[in-house]
Amino acid sequence: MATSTAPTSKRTMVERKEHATVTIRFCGDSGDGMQLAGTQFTNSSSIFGNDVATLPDFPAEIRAPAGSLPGVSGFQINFSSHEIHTPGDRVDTMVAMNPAALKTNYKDVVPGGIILVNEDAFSKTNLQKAGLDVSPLEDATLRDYHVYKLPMGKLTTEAASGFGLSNKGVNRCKNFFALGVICWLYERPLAPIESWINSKMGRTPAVADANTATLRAGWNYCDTIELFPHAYRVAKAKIAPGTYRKITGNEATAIGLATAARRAGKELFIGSYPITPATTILETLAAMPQMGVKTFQAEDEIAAMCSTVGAAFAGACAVTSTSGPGLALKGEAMGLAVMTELPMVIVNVQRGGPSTGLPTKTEQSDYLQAMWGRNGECPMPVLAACTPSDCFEMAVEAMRIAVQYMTPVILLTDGYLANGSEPWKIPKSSSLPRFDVVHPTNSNGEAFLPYKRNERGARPWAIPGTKGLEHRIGGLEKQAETGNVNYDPDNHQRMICERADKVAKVADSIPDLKIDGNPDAELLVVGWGSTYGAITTAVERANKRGQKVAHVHLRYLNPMPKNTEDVMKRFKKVIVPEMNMGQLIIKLRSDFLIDAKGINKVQGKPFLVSDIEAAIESALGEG
Amino acid sequence: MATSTAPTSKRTMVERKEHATVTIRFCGDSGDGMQLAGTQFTNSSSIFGNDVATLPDFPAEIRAPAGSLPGVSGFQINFSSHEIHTPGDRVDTMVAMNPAALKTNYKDVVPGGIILVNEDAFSKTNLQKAGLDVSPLEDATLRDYHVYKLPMGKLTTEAASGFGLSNKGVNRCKNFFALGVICWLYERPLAPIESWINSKMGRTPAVADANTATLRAGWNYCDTIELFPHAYRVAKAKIAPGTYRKITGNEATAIGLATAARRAGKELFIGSYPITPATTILETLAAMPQMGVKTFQAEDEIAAMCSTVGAAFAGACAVTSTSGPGLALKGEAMGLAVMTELPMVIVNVQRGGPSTGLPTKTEQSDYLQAMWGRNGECPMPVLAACTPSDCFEMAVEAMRIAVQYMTPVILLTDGYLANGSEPWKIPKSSSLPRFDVVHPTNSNGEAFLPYKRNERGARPWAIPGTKGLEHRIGGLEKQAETGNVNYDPDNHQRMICERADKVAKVADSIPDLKIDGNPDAELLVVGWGSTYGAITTAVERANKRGQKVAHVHLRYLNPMPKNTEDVMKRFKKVIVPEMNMGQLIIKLRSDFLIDAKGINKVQGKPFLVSDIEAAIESALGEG
Amino acid sequence: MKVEMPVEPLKPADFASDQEVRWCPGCGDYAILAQVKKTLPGLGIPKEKIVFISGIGCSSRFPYYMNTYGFHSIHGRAMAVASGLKIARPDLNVWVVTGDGDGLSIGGNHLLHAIRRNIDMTVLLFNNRIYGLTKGQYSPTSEVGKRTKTSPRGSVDFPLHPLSVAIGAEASFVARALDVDLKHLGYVLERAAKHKGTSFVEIYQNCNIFNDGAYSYATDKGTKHDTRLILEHGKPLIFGKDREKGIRLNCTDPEIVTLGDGISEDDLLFHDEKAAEPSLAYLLTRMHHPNFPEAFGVFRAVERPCYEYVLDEMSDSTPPPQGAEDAEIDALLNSGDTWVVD
Amino acid sequence: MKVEMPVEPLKPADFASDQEVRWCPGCGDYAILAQVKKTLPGLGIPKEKIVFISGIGCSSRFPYYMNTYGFHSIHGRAMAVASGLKIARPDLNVWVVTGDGDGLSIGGNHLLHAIRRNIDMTVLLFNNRIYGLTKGQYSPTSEVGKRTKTSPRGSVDFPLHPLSVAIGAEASFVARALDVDLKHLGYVLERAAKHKGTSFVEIYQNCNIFNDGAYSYATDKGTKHDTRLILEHGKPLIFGKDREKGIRLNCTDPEIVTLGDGISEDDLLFHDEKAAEPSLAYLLTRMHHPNFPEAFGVFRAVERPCYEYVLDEMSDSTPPPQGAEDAEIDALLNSGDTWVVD
Ligand SMILES: Cc1ncc(C[n+]2csc(CCOP(=O)(O)OP(=O)(O)O)c2C)c(N)n1
Ligand SMILES: Cc1ncc(C[n+]2csc(CCOP(=O)(O)OP(=O)(O)O)c2C)c(N)n1
Ligand code: SF4
Ligand code: SF4
Ligand SMILES: [Mg+2]
Ligand SMILES: [Mg+2]
Repeated sequence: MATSTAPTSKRTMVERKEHATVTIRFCGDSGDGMQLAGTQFTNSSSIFGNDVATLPDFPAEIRAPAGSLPGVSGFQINFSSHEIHTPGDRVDTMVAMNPAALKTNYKDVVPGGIILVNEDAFSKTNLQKAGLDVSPLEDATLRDYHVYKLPMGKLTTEAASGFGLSNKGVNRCKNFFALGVICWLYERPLAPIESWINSKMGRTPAVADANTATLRAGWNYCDTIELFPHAYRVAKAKIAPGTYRKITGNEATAIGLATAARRAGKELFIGSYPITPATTILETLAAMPQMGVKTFQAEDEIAAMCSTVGAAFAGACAVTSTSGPGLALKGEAMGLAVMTELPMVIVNVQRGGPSTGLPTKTEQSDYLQAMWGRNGECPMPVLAACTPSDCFEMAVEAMRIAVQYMTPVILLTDGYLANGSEPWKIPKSSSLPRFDVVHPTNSNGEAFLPYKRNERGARPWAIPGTKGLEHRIGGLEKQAETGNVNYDPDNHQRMICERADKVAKVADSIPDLKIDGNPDAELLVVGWGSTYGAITTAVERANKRGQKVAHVHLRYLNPMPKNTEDVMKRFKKVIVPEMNMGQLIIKLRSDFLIDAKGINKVQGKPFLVSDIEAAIESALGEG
Repeated sequence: MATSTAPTSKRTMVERKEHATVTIRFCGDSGDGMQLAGTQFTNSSSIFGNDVATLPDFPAEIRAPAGSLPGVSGFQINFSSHEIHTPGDRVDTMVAMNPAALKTNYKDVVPGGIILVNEDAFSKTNLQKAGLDVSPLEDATLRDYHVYKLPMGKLTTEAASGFGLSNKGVNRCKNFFALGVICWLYERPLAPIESWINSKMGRTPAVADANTATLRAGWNYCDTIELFPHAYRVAKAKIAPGTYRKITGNEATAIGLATAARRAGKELFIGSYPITPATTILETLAAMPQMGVKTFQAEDEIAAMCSTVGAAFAGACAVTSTSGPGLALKGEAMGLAVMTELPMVIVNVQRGGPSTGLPTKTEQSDYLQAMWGRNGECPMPVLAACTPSDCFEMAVEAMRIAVQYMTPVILLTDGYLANGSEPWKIPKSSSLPRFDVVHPTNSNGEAFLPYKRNERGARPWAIPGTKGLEHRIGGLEKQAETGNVNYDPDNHQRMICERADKVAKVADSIPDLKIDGNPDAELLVVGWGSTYGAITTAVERANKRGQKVAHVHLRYLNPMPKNTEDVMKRFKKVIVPEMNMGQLIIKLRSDFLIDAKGINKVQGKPFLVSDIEAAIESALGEG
Repeated sequence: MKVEMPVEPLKPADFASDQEVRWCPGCGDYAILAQVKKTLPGLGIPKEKIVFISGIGCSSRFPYYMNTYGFHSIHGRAMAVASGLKIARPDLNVWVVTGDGDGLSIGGNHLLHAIRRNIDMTVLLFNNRIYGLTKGQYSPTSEVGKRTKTSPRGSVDFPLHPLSVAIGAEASFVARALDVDLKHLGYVLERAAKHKGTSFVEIYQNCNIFNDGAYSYATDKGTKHDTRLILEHGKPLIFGKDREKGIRLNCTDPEIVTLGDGISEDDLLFHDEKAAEPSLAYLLTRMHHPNFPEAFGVFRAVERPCYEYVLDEMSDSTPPPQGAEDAEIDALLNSGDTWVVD
Repeated sequence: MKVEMPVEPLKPADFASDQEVRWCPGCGDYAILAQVKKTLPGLGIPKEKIVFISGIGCSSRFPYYMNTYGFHSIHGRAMAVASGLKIARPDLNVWVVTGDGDGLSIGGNHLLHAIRRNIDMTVLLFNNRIYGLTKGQYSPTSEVGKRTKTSPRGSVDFPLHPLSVAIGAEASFVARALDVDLKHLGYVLERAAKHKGTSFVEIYQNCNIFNDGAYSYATDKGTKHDTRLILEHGKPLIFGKDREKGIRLNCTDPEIVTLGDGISEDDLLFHDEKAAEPSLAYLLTRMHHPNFPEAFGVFRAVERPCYEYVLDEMSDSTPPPQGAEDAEIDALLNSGDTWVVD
């Protein structure tokens, strides 16, 4: 097994240009290990001390035919010496492992940027698979770029042979060659990558050693042959001191839920059915039995939701996770959760719709469904995380609200947050909220009233096993206080209002909306969810340019913070970028009668910073 | 078997007071046959020539314990010598068959009104079952009313014995005694009732004869014993000439769907799962195999929805019917219908929610669900019928839009429309729209493009069995025109817009919004669905009183008629009564930025005319 | 399953809630309710540890009438709600009450999966072969040709047999009882309650309003001896007024024979509820009226691990002592690759 | 079922659509696709009359690759979509392609009900004992103890056996085949296609990415003779490299015996796919590796009315001649009690 001393550059004379921010994209066939290369580059950059943001983009097929256009898989990383919020609009340096990848990706590279290709993959067959008659390496296609053709196949074979791997096994190391090259180019330390290789592949030392050797070969190759006129350097960012880890949105959600349950002194139950891009929440929690987590892979989303309701009745911190089509299936049972006023969290990781839609792509098109996708008057708190690590915080918040207000709570994230990652400053457990879960233990000799509310509007969470508090709940309308079935007209009206009031009262426990950017601006940009990074960056840039723009980002969608109306009405113009056709804006216009304008993009991918900048420009330009 | 000559009054001298409009309510135990008595009274009144409107109200239990409060069943009829739109706010004459019915209903009678009770039912046990210590016939409870105590039990026994029925059978005739009394009191002809008895019970002549005899006994009893100081007369209404029948909303929906399918030259397929209050649509259609109707009682609502999608693909006029919780279950598959752009109608008969809620009560709380209860951007036309007979017209419209625009269409009705009835002037088939369903039969040698749109935005409806047009559809995003699976960002945006545009274009084919009442008023009342009757009556009365009020009623909720914005902005004040917490109003405020005010009632029962009048009063009073 | 003993024995009346029972007079549900109340005290489980869960239907009103914990959920989902509850709290004693529509039509999938997971609960399926609550449509157990409101010309749907379905889903306990045969019903309920795993019990229940007399062959004095066969473990399959008839195996099919004339009890099929493989139990579920007597009693009762107990052992379900949670949380938060910025 | 004959016989290639096949290289789905294309021409059905319907999963991509009508519906609902289609158009030839997750997890209920209704369609369940499309979670047919992404400590879920479930749901046709045994797969597909009613076929399919080698016992040269038993109607159950072993009935359970030494073929269980009662077929579904050889071929093939044909006869499905619709509609509108106002 290789030791983890990184090579030191022999070409000490190499000139390193300073860059503040760089965006890199690895792309290749889904079999080429691009996700892995990207992830490792991200780790290395984080540990080096940059701020980073990532955007994985993989095909819906498990393994589309090798070399085909639908089989292209990409991973983009933005890393910087200052704080950044997005994976970058345009790519500075791209690695393309085959013609299909090159074809579908090269246009995103900035003119004058670097394109590194694996020239061994530009065979006739592969060109055909990508629908190319002529190799783009041979015509004018790439004239605006600095193109470097590397025989990565051959070089990898040379580096990785001799460890006893099959040809296929050797060939699989290719991504580490590319990674080695990029690490050299941007002065990334190899040590974290090598230690990762050893910890993950250590069981089969031949594999670990071959990959390590290939990684170094990539580095050494650049260091030796003077391929690049100069290399680059992205200095460490000024980052708050603390312990950090890289975290994806789904990891953060899972960890947040497990943490919240323990802060409530309870077990976590998750009843869930696999669905892209939510599955990894279930998978992450399945690996945490030591935290008292019980995972139940249900037979479908309805069973997942119903089991969650059952577990909440039983007294667990109960959760279900899904994506759009699954949320649609859960609607009826979510109504039962509202009627029985049991605490639970429903995580919905939004993806491209409608119907099966674009399962692996991101979108924000379940806001309306989350708010209103149920029969009858069926209000629920709805939260939305805005960055991968914010998923942690909002997951904790969702559970807090659920148990404090005895209500199901929806947490919206999306495919971009779910798979995207960022460095996360790990909080201390003691800094996290503790929830006061008090299960009543007796009724002091009086008849127990399961629907008698406290000052928050919450009913008591009396759980089976408690002597003397035996009671029955269900989906029929209940009599106020007693919870008995009741068909009386006035009682129905009363209960409808009580349920709505309770949800409205959640506003008492949430922070006010914070105005970023210029609070005295004319223009306000209102966002929610994963557009946070793009909006923040665009607003920062606009203000730097001297435009006056403010930004608020709603993390609590229902109820909204108490100062929302004030904030909205303070600005002459309001624009609302959403990755949908205009959903939250319906509520904003209706609630506040403001003539907010929607900026809408439904393309299965996040806003570019430039999209938002253009929208700001045009909003400021108008009247 | 009795012949159907009605008795002629011996008391030719009885004074008959003229009334323009009268409201009667039959109430009793669910075993007492009140629904039947009410229906027969309605028939008789319709045939007599009055305008009528009805409100049945029955318990959720199949047979709650005899004599109990939850077992009370009621049927209210408003009949009039002029046009009416509601079953009446207050009751003029009530029949109460037992203490429980009296207790739960008497307060709805106008002071000075008539209460007829079956005194034989006021036994100690029955009083107890109704939670009464003292008989309300003996204390001051009913002092504001004219109370008539009739020994209906005894009198029925006398009338119905001798035909060979069991005691139980004899006792079951009681409702016809009460009906006979009321018919005498309001000068209703007995002939239609007797002919109904003979046609329905003719197979067992003993039963038919006993009921006929009891009906007449009721009539004769009044005619003989001078029970009432005077009788009443409600003159015929001036009604447009034509052939009429009484129709409930669900009957009208069913007939409308069957008719629409035939006007399209097609079979009707309905895939449905029983649920109150929608079940009778399925039941009515199940009795129409001669119309080429195929009914499929699916295993659940999801299967019902999916089978409807399958039948639409196959080329049938396809329908599914349900109520709130069922609609929630259908959401995911409705998305598939949107994505595959197949024509079908989804009828949702709204009931009290959330969750199981109040299954037998009415509500308008599924507007938001119908609009937005699906994942992704998933637009569908939504229509709403406003009276029982309007269900016919809107069912035809729903099917027309579905096949002309190749889209699923939601038709909203509610429990009140579903079970309520009114006289319906039967249209001539030739006056009904014909739909031009053209299935393409070949692609003229070119590659068939299943998603190539026509000027309406509709794609071709090519059905299996057509040679040369073999194609595949599904829930993944489709490439424009070809319909192949496609993950391209721009294509997704394009298709999202095309689906939205198509639904928007439906507005080209629907009538403008019509302003009722005073078009120059300051105040506009905007309604939708079954509030039509109450709003119309209230607005008429207000204008008669000299208040200036206009009324528009939205039957097309999505898209709305093209002049909607114009209309909404013409009035200084807008109020929106809804049997929910304010749903349509969200869309109105958001679309038109008007400060409309909601008038909301969520009590499981329709608005009273006086509720709307009060709202008008207070809206006009303000500022 | 840790179960505490109650202080003093409970009586059936202790299990009655204060809610008025609202089924139609004469409904078979009354008898079943009474029998369940009689069975519970014998189990020695405190009533606060008992939970009744149902879906929607007439039968699903059941929990309201029991003074235990109860959940009247939504149509078809009782098994799923119960599964979540039992997984979260393996210490509870869980009963599911469902109907032929609730359990087999809309709820069929959850039934399949709860049964295969063998979650330890007792499932009572009230089979009245009709949708009662929605006023009389045919159900998945209604016979072909049945005329109902949705099948005015006779139903075209071939029925499911609940016990065959349960066995097809790998059930560890399967039984059948009849609403009016109180004693035998009591026996079956007790056996079901004591079985560890999903106990699936089909109860023939008369809906006297919409499907009266569905089981008159099995309840009428004149015919019941020839139409019912009471299963007893280890005993031959005998029935008839004078126990003069039996069931013999003909290859893999049952065959009715008359005892005597060279046929003795030993020639008959012997019941073995503990058979490792369910083939025998399955075969017994295929005996239908009028061709065969229908079997009542316990068809199958075998041991197999229960999902929730195994899962419970796998997970560390006791929260750490006060104070130690934080360490546990910090360990979780700091798992994976971390780095320090100072 | 009225089926027109095409003008000239179709070839397998005629059934290939223009879409690139996108399963992982080496996936068992390829072999099944090829075999289906080979089977179809022999049925003599014009391709425009054929419809392939699927849910969601790797296997459910199937319809895209067939140049017939096709519908890639939503997860678990293929049977329901197919039911509606076939009821509306009994003249079509309908195939459903589903997976162990699609068909038995989320779609279990629709499977049950389509099978009991005996809707005339051919259902191919690709059983790879894993969720492929979502990248490797255990499925309802995964074995206990299986380690997957959602069961890192081993699955606790007891599996369903698809054929037992189908028989529990009153299936009229039940068969099993293996992706790589092309000839036998072809035979089974043809039998299934020709059966009138719901033909349920479980196909063992290798997912070489997430569950490679799940069926290696049945595909490996060395073991396959001892682990596979090919069913033939009317023939005794024999297997083994030299056809030296057989299955005998021991009461209601199967038992492996070696031929010779006093045991002859006549002592063995004889297969009868037409047995009126499904007990034998059920018993055969209980033979599992490693205790028994697993049976392949047609377990059960009996005739029973199909829902859609009976319904079609009941309803007047031919629209009235042009012009006569109006009279029909007027009759409907004027049905019930009417009165005239003049
Ligand atoms: C989602 C949903 N669909 C349909 C219904 C209507 N519904 C209530 S109970 C029932 C069937 C009841 O039949 P069964 O389960 O046999 O119970 P029974 O009344 O016969 O005891 C139906 C269809 C509902 N409440 N919810
Ligand atoms: C409503 C819904 N839930 C979940 C999913 C995610 N999903 C897609 S396919 C699948 C399981 C696939 O397994 P299987 O049916 O065995 O097919 P295979 O991929 O193994 O062929 C799941 C869970 C979905 N698409 N829709
Ligand atoms: S309808 Fe039938 S099942 Fe329901 S309560 Fe009445 S008798 Fe019982
Ligand atoms: S993941 Fe498995 S089942 Fe899916 S295509 Fe790949 S090999 Fe086949
Ligand atoms: Mg039933
Ligand atoms: Mg699978």
